[in-house]
Amino acid sequence: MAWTREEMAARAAKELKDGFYVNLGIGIPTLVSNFIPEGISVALQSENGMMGMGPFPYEGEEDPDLINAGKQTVTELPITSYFSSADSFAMIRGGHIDLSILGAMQVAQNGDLANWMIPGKMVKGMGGAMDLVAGVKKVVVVMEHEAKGESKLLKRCNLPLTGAGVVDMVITDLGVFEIDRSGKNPMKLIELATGVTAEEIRSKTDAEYVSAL
Amino acid sequence: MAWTREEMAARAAKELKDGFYVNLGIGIPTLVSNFIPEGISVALQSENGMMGMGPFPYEGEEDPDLINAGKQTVTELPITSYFSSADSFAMIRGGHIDLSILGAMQVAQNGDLANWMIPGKMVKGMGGAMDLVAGVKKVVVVMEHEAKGESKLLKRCNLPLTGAGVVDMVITDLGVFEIDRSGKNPMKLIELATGVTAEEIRSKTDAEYVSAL
Amino acid sequence: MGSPSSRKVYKDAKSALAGILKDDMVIMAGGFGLCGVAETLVDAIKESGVKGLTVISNNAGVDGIHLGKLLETRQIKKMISSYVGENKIFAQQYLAGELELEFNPQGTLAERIRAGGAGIPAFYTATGYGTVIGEGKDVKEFPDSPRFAGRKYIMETGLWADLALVHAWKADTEGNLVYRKTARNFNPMMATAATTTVVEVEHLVEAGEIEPDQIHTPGIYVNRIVHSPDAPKRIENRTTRPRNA
Amino acid sequence: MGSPSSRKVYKDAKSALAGILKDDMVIMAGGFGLCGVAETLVDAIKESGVKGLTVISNNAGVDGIHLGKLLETRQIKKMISSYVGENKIFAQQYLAGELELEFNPQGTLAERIRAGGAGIPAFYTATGYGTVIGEGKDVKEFPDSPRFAGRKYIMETGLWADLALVHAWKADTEGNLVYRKTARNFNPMMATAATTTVVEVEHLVEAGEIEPDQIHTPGIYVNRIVHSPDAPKRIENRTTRPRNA
Repeated sequence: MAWTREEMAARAAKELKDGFYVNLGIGIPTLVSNFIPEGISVALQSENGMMGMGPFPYEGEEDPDLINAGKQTVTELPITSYFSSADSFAMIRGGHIDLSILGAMQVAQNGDLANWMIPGKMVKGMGGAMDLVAGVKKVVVVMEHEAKGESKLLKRCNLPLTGAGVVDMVITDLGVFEIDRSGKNPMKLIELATGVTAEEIRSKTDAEYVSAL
Repeated sequence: MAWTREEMAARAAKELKDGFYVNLGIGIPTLVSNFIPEGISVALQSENGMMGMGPFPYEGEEDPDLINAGKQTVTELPITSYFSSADSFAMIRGGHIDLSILGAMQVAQNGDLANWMIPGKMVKGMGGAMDLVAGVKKVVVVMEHEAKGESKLLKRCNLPLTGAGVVDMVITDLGVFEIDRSGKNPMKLIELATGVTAEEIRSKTDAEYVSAL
Repeated sequence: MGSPSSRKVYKDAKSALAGILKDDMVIMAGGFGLCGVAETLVDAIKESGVKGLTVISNNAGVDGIHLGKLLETRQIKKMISSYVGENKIFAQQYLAGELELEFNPQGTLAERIRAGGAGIPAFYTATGYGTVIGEGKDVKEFPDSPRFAGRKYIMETGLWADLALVHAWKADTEGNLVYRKTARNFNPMMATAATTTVVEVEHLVEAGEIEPDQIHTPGIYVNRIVHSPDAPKRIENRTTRPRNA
Repeated sequence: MGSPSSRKVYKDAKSALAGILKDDMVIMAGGFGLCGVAETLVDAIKESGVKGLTVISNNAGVDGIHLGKLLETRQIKKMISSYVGENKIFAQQYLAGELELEFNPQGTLAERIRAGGAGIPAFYTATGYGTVIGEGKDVKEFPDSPRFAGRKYIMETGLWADLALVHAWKADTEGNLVYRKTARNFNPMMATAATTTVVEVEHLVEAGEIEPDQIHTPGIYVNRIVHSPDAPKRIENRTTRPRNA
């Protein structure tokens, strides 16, 4: 037993607070927008130059001038504004976005994050990921706990980093961890996924952490 | 005999070329806009955030939201655009303005310019002058040749500098000088004002220069 | 005002500044001369009596108007400006050693604010190199740059304030802003470079009523909005030309 | 077109690029994916046969479209980009060592272009510190900054090109530009950071027909304009939702 992708997204959505400005990465993070709690209003930023991103358009209403960072057609909302890529990353780098939720290949117990390249494979590029993890106030990673039977939560990342000491929280299919970027406190396990035991997580995690259940 | 303020402004206007984007300082430089040659179209920048500055408004049509860098009411033209101070000085610092015409207290033969402070007197500030002289492609100074019987064209400025090696041309009431900012060539006297002799200029100039009349 | 974002709208300048003001804070004040200044917010700061302020503003107001009011009451400890020529009280306090003053070239000031808001701790500029402004600052050359080789540049740092006072022509309830003509000036950068940004607006509309391509400042930068349709708009140097007969 | 500025208007992409193109030049190409790209200008570059190009562009087009065309003809020597995922020819040429590639984080790329246009030879950013992007770059701390103390920053340099290719929604004959929605992206900065800026526009109007407060790029940055009302606008990932019955 463990969380499904949707359950992981729903858990991530609990990190949203009313009035937050949020950037969601590709994959499971995109699903988070389906689980925004009742009474909570957030604005979604798309780093290609849009604040206040709306849902996909109805068929026939796609606009080639209106896409998100995944190059998907989207729509605008009453709160929407557009700006240049320089202004968009000024917003990101400047610490104005409250929360970024993104996927990862590896996260280390000190908050290091790797999600952009695997040596020996063709590298597509980091896009805006390095800017987001370096600039956004709170960075939440949503990922599977293991890949091919190997823990993705590590003592140290062995893949090239996207950012050093940048992750505040990791939500996996098995549970939720908090990381203190400053390094003053160890990584903490704060929550178990449905039907998962603390022992199961301990056995599947390479990183060192303390339990705060 | 020498040039009047208007004649100095008219001489400075000959440096304008069709299509130029130009910033004019306060004082005699402002008069230059009255002498723009026939068939020449230039756009005037105001560093508080406007390209394409028009003339003063008709009485009763003043707009408190529409002023120039001297805080005077002005008007807009069909070519006008507005932008922030950051964008305005990005334009200036980035080398996009073709020509700046401004006044000076002192100019040295190496292109050093002093026009913003006199030690011991209350200093009002440099405003945008340091940015303009550092950033604009060509800098033309228009000033009286002497102040209280002392040459303002010097071997070295003794007032605090606005910019080091920034002046390309000096137009005084007595004549016109060219300066090679790179320092490879000496300052050159290239023109005499009406009724002024080379000897008169020589006797009234502290700076070293060669004649290229 | 039923939209979720209308929580950003405050009923007056005093309430919009409530809980924010404290002695010795750093405040950015938009405007160029008296054009595009948030005068009703400055009035509320005067009334609050907060003191020891460091104020980042291109100019220092004129006597009895805008920042001139805070100089009269000696609430300002230090100004960071490019030009302070229109203010006698300023000169008096400065010459008496009662007021600190840091001059920045106007473009450097604008860029320092923009940098602070954009997460850029420092940048290089040729402005001020070889002058007193460059003294004591890091100097760097860029010999490999096709554009920037052959000159020397000084390092200038990004600015950040506790509070930014912004004047805009129009806001929607989300805080999206539009400025008018040269009243834009320093306002857009200052809106991005402070822990709290409070905006005085002439016109307040519902979210969705401003064309999203025409928004100058996205609402993310705006924390509090006051609708001040009667905020004074003054002309410092009224210059006109005669009508042809 | 009787205004003095109509000299900026060229009849087609070929004539707008005449006299500018040369082998081994540096070109900036606006757009994000295929959104807001100046495809008619790229077509004209392809036809010209100019080669050895260094292209600064967030993406590298897709196979057979936009920059993908210049990859097919091997006119590009080097790309400076943040993401090149949609291009098989790119991958082939890169893996064969025929194409140089410099990855920049997207925000660093955007800011390097903005800096180049703004006369800023270099700036500091936390982006990429501690990663391969930071290797070999100057590192600096700002312990005295209330905003920036406690982290490490790397120095990134300003970019400048011989030619910028820009796509805008609307231009007037002075070259004042307006972009539409997310087609704005990299276009405004690139317009400021090249010796010559050539713009493909969907709509061309007389000077004075665009509200001056709504101009995104002032005409000073624009050297040549081509009116291309039929320039292709493509959708890379068409995503829709069902209508409720």
